[in-house]
Parts: sequence; structure tokens; C-alpha cells
Amino acid sequence: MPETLVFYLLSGLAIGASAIVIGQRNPMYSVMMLIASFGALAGLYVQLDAPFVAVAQIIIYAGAIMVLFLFVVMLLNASRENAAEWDRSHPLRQPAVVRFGGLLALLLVVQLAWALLSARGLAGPVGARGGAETVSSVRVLGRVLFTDYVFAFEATSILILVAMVGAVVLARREGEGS
Amino acid sequence: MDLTLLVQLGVIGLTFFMLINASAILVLAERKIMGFMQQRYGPYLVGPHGMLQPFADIIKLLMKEELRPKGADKWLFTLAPVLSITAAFAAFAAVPWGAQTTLFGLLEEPVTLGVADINVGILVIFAITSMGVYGIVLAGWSSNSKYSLFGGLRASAQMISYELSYATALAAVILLAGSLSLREVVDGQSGAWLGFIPSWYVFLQPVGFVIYMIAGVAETNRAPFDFPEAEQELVAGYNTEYSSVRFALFPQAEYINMTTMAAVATDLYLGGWHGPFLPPEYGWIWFLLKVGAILFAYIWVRWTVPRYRYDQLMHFGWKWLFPAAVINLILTAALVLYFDA
Amino acid sequence: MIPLSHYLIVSAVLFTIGTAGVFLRRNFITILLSIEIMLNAVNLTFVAFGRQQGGVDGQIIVFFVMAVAAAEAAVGLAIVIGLYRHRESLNPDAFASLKW
Amino acid sequence: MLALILLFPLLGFLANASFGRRLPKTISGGVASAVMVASFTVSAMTVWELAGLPVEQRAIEQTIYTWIASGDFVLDLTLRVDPLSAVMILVITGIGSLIHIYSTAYMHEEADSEYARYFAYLNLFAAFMLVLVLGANFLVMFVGWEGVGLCSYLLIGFWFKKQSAIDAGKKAFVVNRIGDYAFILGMLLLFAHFGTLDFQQLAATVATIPPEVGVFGVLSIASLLLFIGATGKSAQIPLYVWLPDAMEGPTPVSALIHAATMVTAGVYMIGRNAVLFSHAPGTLMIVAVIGALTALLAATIGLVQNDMKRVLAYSTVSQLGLMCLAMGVGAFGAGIFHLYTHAFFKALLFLGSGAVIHALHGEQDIRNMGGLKRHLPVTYWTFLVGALAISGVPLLSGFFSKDEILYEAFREGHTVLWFIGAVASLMTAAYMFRLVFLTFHGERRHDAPAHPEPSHPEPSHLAPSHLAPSPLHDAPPAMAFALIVLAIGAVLAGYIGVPHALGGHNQLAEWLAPSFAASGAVGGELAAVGAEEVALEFTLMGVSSAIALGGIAIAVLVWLRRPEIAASMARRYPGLHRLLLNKYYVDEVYNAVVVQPIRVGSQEGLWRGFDVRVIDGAVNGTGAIVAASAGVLRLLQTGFVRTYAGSMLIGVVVILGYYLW
Repeated sequence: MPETLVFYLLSGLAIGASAIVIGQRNPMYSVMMLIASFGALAGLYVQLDAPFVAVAQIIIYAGAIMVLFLFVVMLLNASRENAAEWDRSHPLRQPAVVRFGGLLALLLVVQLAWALLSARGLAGPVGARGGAETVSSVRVLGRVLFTDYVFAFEATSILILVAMVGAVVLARREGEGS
Repeated sequence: MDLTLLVQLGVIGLTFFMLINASAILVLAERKIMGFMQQRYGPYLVGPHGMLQPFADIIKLLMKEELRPKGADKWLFTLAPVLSITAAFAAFAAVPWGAQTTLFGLLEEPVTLGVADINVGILVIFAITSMGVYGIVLAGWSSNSKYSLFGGLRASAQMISYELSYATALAAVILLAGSLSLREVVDGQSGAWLGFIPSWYVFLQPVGFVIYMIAGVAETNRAPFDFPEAEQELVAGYNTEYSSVRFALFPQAEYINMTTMAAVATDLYLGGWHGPFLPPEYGWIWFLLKVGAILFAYIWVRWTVPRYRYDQLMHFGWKWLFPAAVINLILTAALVLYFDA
Repeated sequence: MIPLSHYLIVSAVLFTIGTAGVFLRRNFITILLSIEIMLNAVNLTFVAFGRQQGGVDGQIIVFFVMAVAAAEAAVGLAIVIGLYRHRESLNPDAFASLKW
Repeated sequence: MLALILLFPLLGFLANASFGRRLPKTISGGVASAVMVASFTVSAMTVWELAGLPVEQRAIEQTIYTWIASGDFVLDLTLRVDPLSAVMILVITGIGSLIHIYSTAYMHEEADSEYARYFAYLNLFAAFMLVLVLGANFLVMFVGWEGVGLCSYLLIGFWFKKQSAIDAGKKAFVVNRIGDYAFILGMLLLFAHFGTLDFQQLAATVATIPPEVGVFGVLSIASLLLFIGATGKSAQIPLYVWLPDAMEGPTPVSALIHAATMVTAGVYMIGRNAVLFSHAPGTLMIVAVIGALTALLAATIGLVQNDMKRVLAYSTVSQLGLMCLAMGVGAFGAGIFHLYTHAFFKALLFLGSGAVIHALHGEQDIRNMGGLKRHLPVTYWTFLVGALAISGVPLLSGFFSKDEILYEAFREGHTVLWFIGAVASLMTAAYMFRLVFLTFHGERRHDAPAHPEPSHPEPSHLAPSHLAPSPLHDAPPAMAFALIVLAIGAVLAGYIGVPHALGGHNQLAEWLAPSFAASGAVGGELAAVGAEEVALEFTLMGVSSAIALGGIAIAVLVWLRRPEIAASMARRYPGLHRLLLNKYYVDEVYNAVVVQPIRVGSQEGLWRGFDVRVIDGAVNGTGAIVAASAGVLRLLQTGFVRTYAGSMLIGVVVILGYYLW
């Protein structure tokens, strides 16, 4: 049962850390907790025989994207949300509406669980059909990525290039010509 | 308990112990070598030739008062050095430092000299190394000091920038070896060409090796790329506000990172534990020698090459090192494809 | 072995946490983080289903999601920086006017 | 292969339209002529291939691509050559090539860009005309049908700086639109009723149902609508009025479009749907009557017109009427035969008149001509050949075809129609020679150098240096070449349809037979010819020859020997003369009956009433309602990102809930 134990530990960590991400006001902590959540997810990926995804999760999410977030948090040095800016005069800001939003969120989680669980073959263990060798093979992954999915891959590379140019243009100070 | 498991645990403990000592030895070596380069003795009072100086340092640091600046973030201020040192130790976990051995026939199954043999080892090292940046960044931010903050910002920018070149240089070696496992990479370098040139990847990847070394220096924040610390401008950068044990952990993490970097370089480029004259059982001696040589080069560079400016660092990293690494990768890929086909 | 449904429930919970974050938080950065949580929840579903099917396609989709997430984070954060320069605020409600 | 035929002119069009303004005249004109010659070569090869096939299988088809695929309705862009379209493509590309060559000289005075524009239009016209005749179904044909209409409009208004040219172009376009409208209706009716637009399938389907004798059913209505379309294109009563005005275009255009090819499209269309028309005797009767009346009407107007090109234009209308008459009496082969010979001699006559106009720097009024015989020998002799041919002088091409039409009309028992046709022929011979005599014979009544402002801004090379040495020059080589080739054609073209009575073997009728096979109308032509028939044919032939020669004789008498007769006739019947001179006031009547009511109705009713009140009211009202409701909806547009995200979430929850339910 160590496997099950590890699963519950990691899922608990992921969910708990995510809850803290949205549950407190310091974005610095949010970022750190999100990294923890990602680490736990990486552990789940390892359990799912996807070591490469797990490592990529750490390298890309934790190692790059989160550093970017951290960088921005530090750059802006806006550590806390300012609750005073809350505009309660608008009709859509009334408590009833907020409660309605809570109801919606609850509905969503119910629906999502329902939808996911109504798929077939869920009761069986996740690796029952075997194929661990294929699933965990980086070689197979690379081959499929660069043959069947090569178009999507190239499209993604263009997307990233565009995003990069966009980020550079957006982050440039106005009037900072040429 | 199973004997093999026991031996494996012993190997893990030995690795850990060696790493701790490596930082102590490196501190001493750095000061000695610096001394020689500056035509003085360096530390010579504690022990013979000052050999016990590191222990004196450690004792001194342990005795100091732990200070935390007012307004510092309590949790993150404590977490930062721990994160640093954890990442440093953890990264070495995927580095094998010797051939598989049965301890002269003592064991039924061979054990690996190293903490763990992971099939995506190179990526794991890379992933954990990239986590190391958090220690520095958090230290800089949580200190609530502008010098620290600048150090942290610089660290994040610098490490992200050089991680790219570093990873791209690695990818070329992975292409050559056709494996992500470090042990398989090392085994791919056994033997020799023409009977006397050791078949190390450094000869196939000279450019990659140079890029790897330069990026490695930047990754470990050492001179001439020591901007997160930048004693000249930022007092001591991210660790300005630290003292006592918390402070001690940062340089220790740095020296362990250096060791990891050198060990990975040895495995990837210099044939790991393969070498002439010694039987495979003693391959770890070759490994230690090679790591030692690289570490010496690190220290040598630190005390001889002048520092860069920060903008020059970024300029160099993005406009020269990274393109070079990419070109190297493309050429390697093309050649591998050509010779395989 | 853990049933697939458990992974899916974890994923659903994470997704809802992310959604809630988008609605509850009043800080651009946290909102972006919440979006990342949602993306990761979906990733978990992909990997779990992929494992179930015994193929690598699920993992490949995850790479694309990661690439998109990276692009989104880069552009999103650049916008956040631009907005902060403009208003000295990270509260999305401070940017209610349709033009300025 | 088939696509090549129309691809060549299309390429020429693209080349001239894209680069023409930067090219010298030799190249743009050369390219345009070369593509036509190439197209003619391919056409000839195609026809040769076609002739090699057994008679029953004489059709080459090429499906270029599926144009429309909508449910069960699949329409391919298909080209098909059968004996009928084979004749047409040869006429179009052959005579088209000659006219292109002619034009290189005729239009030489234009600026480079205008020159290229002219040839671009001309090539485009050829391409569309080929689409029209090659189209294997109504819709493809309609593309060509509309395309030639467009090119006709563009070319009539080629000198768009002249108001009358613009008006004439517009008139042609609008009048043609009326016909096209009926054509579309007919087409749709056929489609609704038979579910196909392909000519072959349609003919096969129609052939299985009995002819609508005595009733006026779907076939009759559809064919009548199609014929209305044909009256537009082929200038029949009541829609002929545009053709005389179309003479505002350059003369080669008149020759190509308004004499040889486009105006015959209506006749061709009837021939193409011979089966359909022959199953609608009611319509056929209308066609025949309209054709005969048009022939007569146009011929009477032609007698008194003074503009050289207008005479020819009315002559064209008249000849087209004859063709329609042939179609109407079921002599499809004869109609096409006349179409084919007419293409030669009418093109020749137009080009000859063009040479005269060219020589006289734009003078078109025959009252100002005369005595040109000496100055323009080539033009004179070729023009004379054309006039003889159109008059139906025996052994020239016009004789055979016109005679066949009249013979068929008589043989089918339409004696009245025959008589009208014969009178029209007499007048044709008369006014053609009136034209010849007034233009080329007698005293010189013109004064070219003293003509400061040409009535026509055609070739405007009035530079004194050019005028001084020789005010009159005969046709330049390119023009002379075209004239001579066409003159030979006008003499010889008829010999492929020599009647049986003359011991000939009507090859054209035989060749065309497969195209009309199912119609049953040509059966008589091919049937063994009895002695009585031969006798009848000889008699009628004699009458025809007499008519032709009689008409010429009248012309000699009235306009050459004793010109005062014409004047005294005009004096004695001033009303009639004025009526003819003013073309029966048809334009004025149309203006009063059709154009003005539409104008007034549009202005007062549609614009002031409907458009301003209803449409504008609706638009403004909509705007006001939107503005008012937007004031309410504006409250939703908070600008708060999270509000928007919230509405998205509501949507997600609702949709997800719906699907899970």
C-alpha cells in the first residue's frame, strides 16, 4: 500500500498547496505554494509512469514560468492586495451576487466530478492495461512528438516566438523609442 | 537486511559525506590557491599548513548570533538557505561517480556508485539545479533589503538566461549518447580512438564543453559572473542580511553546486570514471581526479579573469553563448543523423 | 494501483480551486497563478487518461499545454507590468474603464 | 484540349490587362492576335478530331471541375464540342483572328494603354464567346452569355469620353439585361421541371415527351422565355434597338461582336436547344413570325439610313431576323448555315466600312462620300464581293444559305413568311447596293482635308503633315489581309452547303445533323429528295436569284443612274420617309412607354415613397431601438474582468449541466 499512501500524500499536498495559493494574500507565498503544488503534481506524474513529463513539469513550470512570476512579484514589489479598492457600489458586487457565485463554483465542482466520473472504465486501476514501457519511454515520446505531432509542435514554436515578441513589446516602457 | 541494500545505503551516506567535505576542502583550496596566485600563503595557522582552517570557520559561524532583519519575511527568510542547500545536495543524487561494482565479488548484484540511477538522470539534475535559484531569489526578497533584492533579481535573470545555454549544450551530448541516463552516457565514452585518444565527448563537443563550462560558472554565480553577490556593488548581494548557520549554508550550497557541475561535466564530457592504467574497480579515482581538475580550473578562473558588467553578462549570454549553443546543437543533430543513416 | 477516478477527482478539485481563485482574488498575479492551477489540473487528466490508454499522446498534449502556458505567462505578466506602470495597482477592478 | 481553346484568349486578356499599358503596340497587338490564331489552330485540331469520330459519337467533352455541388444538384463546369459548336468555334476563332489582325492596324492611332485595353477586351470577349458555345449546360453557357454582354458593353463604350458611346453601351447593357432576365427565368423553369441543365440530358428528356401541339405548356413557356433572351442578344423585335446604337464602338468590334459572333448567340442557343424548341410549335411560330417581321422592319429602315455603319447594323438585324425565321420554321441547319456565311460577309462588310472610315478619318455619313472606288481599290472590290454575297447573288455564299432558308420556309408551308423574307431580301440587295454606289461610285462629295472636326473621334491623326501628301489611303497591309481573306471566304463559304437540287451534297446539314438529331426537324432535309421537291427548289432558287438581281437593279436605277428618283420618292411620301429615317420612332416609343414610367415611378414611388419612408424609417428606427436598449444593456458592460469571467462561468455551468442531464 505504499503506492496508495504516496498518492494520497501527493494529491493532498497538491490540493492543499493550491488552496493556499488562492487562500492568502501575499503573492510571494502564492507563488511558493504553487511551486509546491507543481512538485506534488510531478510526483503524481511519476506515479503515472510519465517521468519525462514530471521532469518537464519541474523544469518548465517550476524552473521557468514560476521564476518569471517571482521576478514580476519582486519587480512590482506589490506584496499585498489592497482591499480598499473594492468597489461595492456596482449592482453586480452585492453580497447576494457573490453568494450566487459561490453556488456556481459548487455546481461546477459537482458537474466536473460527475462528467469525469461518467466516463467508462474508471473503476479499474489506472495502469491495468499495461503499456508502462511505452508510456514511460522518452524515445517513443520524442518519436511521436516529432512525427505525428510535428505540425502542432512547429505551430507551438511559432506561438512562443509570437508571445516572446509580444512580451517584449508590452513590457517596454512607453516613449522608450527604437 | 539485505546486504546489497545495506551497501547501497552506505554508498549514499558516503556520497553525502563526501559532498559535505567537498565544500570544506573547496573553501580551503580556494583560499590557498588564491593565496598562491597572489603570492602569499593563504591560511596557514590552523593545523598543518592551515589544513584545519575550514573547521575553524565552521565553528566560528555556528557560534554567531542568528540575526533576522526587521520586516523580513519570517518563513521565507528561513526557508531560502534550506532550499538552496537541499537543491544542491539533491542534484548530486542523480550523478554516478563510479562504475557498477560488486565490491570485489562480495555482492551478488552489482551496486551503482552513486545515489540513484535514474533513466532521465540528466533532466533530473537539470530540474533540481533550476530549483536552486529559488533559494537565492527568496533570500534576496525576504531580507527586505534593497541590496538583497537586487541580488535576488539579478540571480533570477542570470540563472534563467544561462540555464538555456546550459541545457542546449547538454542536449548535444544527449544526442551523441542517445540516452538521458548519465551512466549510459559515461559508458558510451569507454575505450579509445586510434588506441590512444580516449573516446571522450569533449573531443566531439569542444564547443559544447566550453559553453557548458561558461554557463556552469554563471549558474553557480561565481566570478567572473558573480552578480547575485557582487561584493563591489551590492555588499554581498542576496545574502547580505544573513548570518551564522543560515549564512553558512549559502556558500556551502555554492561549493556543492560547483562540485555537482564539475562531476556532471566529468560524466558528460570527460568520460567519467573511464581512464587508462586503472582497473574498472578503481575508476572512481579517475573520476575524483577529473573533478578536481575542473574545480581547480573554476578557482583559477575566478582569480584571474576580470569581472563583467551586468549588462555585458546578459548581452554575452543571449547574443553569443545561446546562439553558439543552438548552432552547436543543430550541427550535432545533423551529423548524428548523417552518421546514423 | 490507484483507480483512474481518483486522479480525475484530484483534477476536478484542482480545477475548481483554480476557477475559484480567478473569481475570488483581486490581484492580477494571483489570478494568473489560478489559471496555471487550472491548466495543471487539465494536464493531470491528460496524463492519467494517457496512462490508461497506454499511449504517449496524453503526455504530448501536456507539452503543448505547457508551451501555451509559458506563452500565456510571458504575455500576461508583460501586460501586468504595463498595467502596474499605468495605475500602480494590480487590482483588476482598477481597470474597469473600457479605454483611456 | 477544349479548355485550351478558351484558355488562349484568356491568357491574352490577362497579359494585356496586366502588362499592356507598358508594352509597345506591336507586342500587345501581336500577343492578342497570336493567342487568337493559336486558339483557332486548337479549334481546327479539335474539329478534325471530332470529324474522325463516328457520327453518333460526335461529341468531345471535358469536365474541368465541379462548379456547384449542393445536395443532389451537382453541376460541373463542362465543355462540350459537338458539330454545332464546332462550327461556332471555327467561326469565332477564325473570323476573330482576322478581326484581331485587322484591328492591329485600325486601332493604331490609339495610345499604348488604350490599345492594350482594346485588345484585352477583345480577347476577353473571345474567351467568353467560346465559353458560351462550348458550355455543356445552361449555366456555363449563361456565364459566356453574360460575359459577352459585358465585353460588348465595354467595347461599345470603348471611347468612354464620348457621351453617345457611353449611352449606347448602357443601352446595350440594359436592353440585354431584359433579355437575360427572361433567359434566367426560362433556365430556372427548365431546371425546376426537368432537374437538369445539361443540354444533352435535357434534349434526351424532352425527346421522350410529345410535342405540345395546340397547347401552351411548360416547354412552350420555357422556350418562349429563352427566345426572349435570344431577342435581346440577337437583336430581334422588340429588343433590337440596342444594336444600331452599338455602332458607336470601334468598327472591328462591330464586325466581330455585333455582326459575326455575339449577336448570333441567340440563334445558336435556339439551335443548341433544337429539340426543346421543336417540341414547342407555338414558340416556334412566334420565333418565325418575329424573325420575319424583324427582317422586314430592319430592311425598310436600312433603305434610308445615311450612316454607313448603321446601314450595316440594320442589315445585320435583318439577317438575324432571317436566321430566326429559319429557326422558327424548323430549319435549324439552314439557320446555322446562314449564321456561318453571314459571319463571313458581314464581317467583311464591316471591316470594309471600317477601312473607308479609317481612310476618311472618321467620316461615316455616306452622303459625304462617293467616288472612292479609285482611291480605295482593295476596299472597294472586297466590299463589292461582300455586298454581292449578302444580296444573294447566285454562286456566292449568301445565295446558298439565304435560298435554303426561303426554300425551307416555303416547303414547310409558311408562304406568308416566305413572302416577307423574299421582300426583305429584295430590300437587302437594294440598300446594300445603295451603300456601295453612294460610297464608292459617282462624284466625290466629301472633302476630307477640310474636315476639321471628325464627326467621330476615332482615329484622330489630323496632324497636317499626315494629311498633306495623301488624304486618302487604302487599307494598310494588316487590314487588307483580313479583307481579302474574308472576301475569299464570302465567295467560297457557301459551297459546303450546296443544295441537292444543284447536284450538291449538303455537307453542312449532314455535319450538323447529330446536333439536331432528336428534333426530327431536319429529317426532311436529309430525306431522299423527290422530283417535285427538286422542281420546287429550282423554282425558288430562280425567284431568289431574281430577287437579288432585281434589288441590285433597283439600286442601280435609283441611286446610280437617276439619283433624282430617290429624292422625288422622299418628297412624294414625306411621312413614310421620315418614319423610316427615324426608325419608326421605336426608340421614342420605348422611351415614352417604358423608360419614362420607370423613371418617374422609381423617383416618386420607390425613392421618395418607399426608400425614404419605409427603408430609411426602418433603418433609423432600428438604430433608435438599439440605442434605447443599449442604454439598458450598458449596465452589464461593467468593465470588470471578473464580471465577464463570471458570465462565462455561468455559461459553462449551464452548458455542462445541459449535457450531463
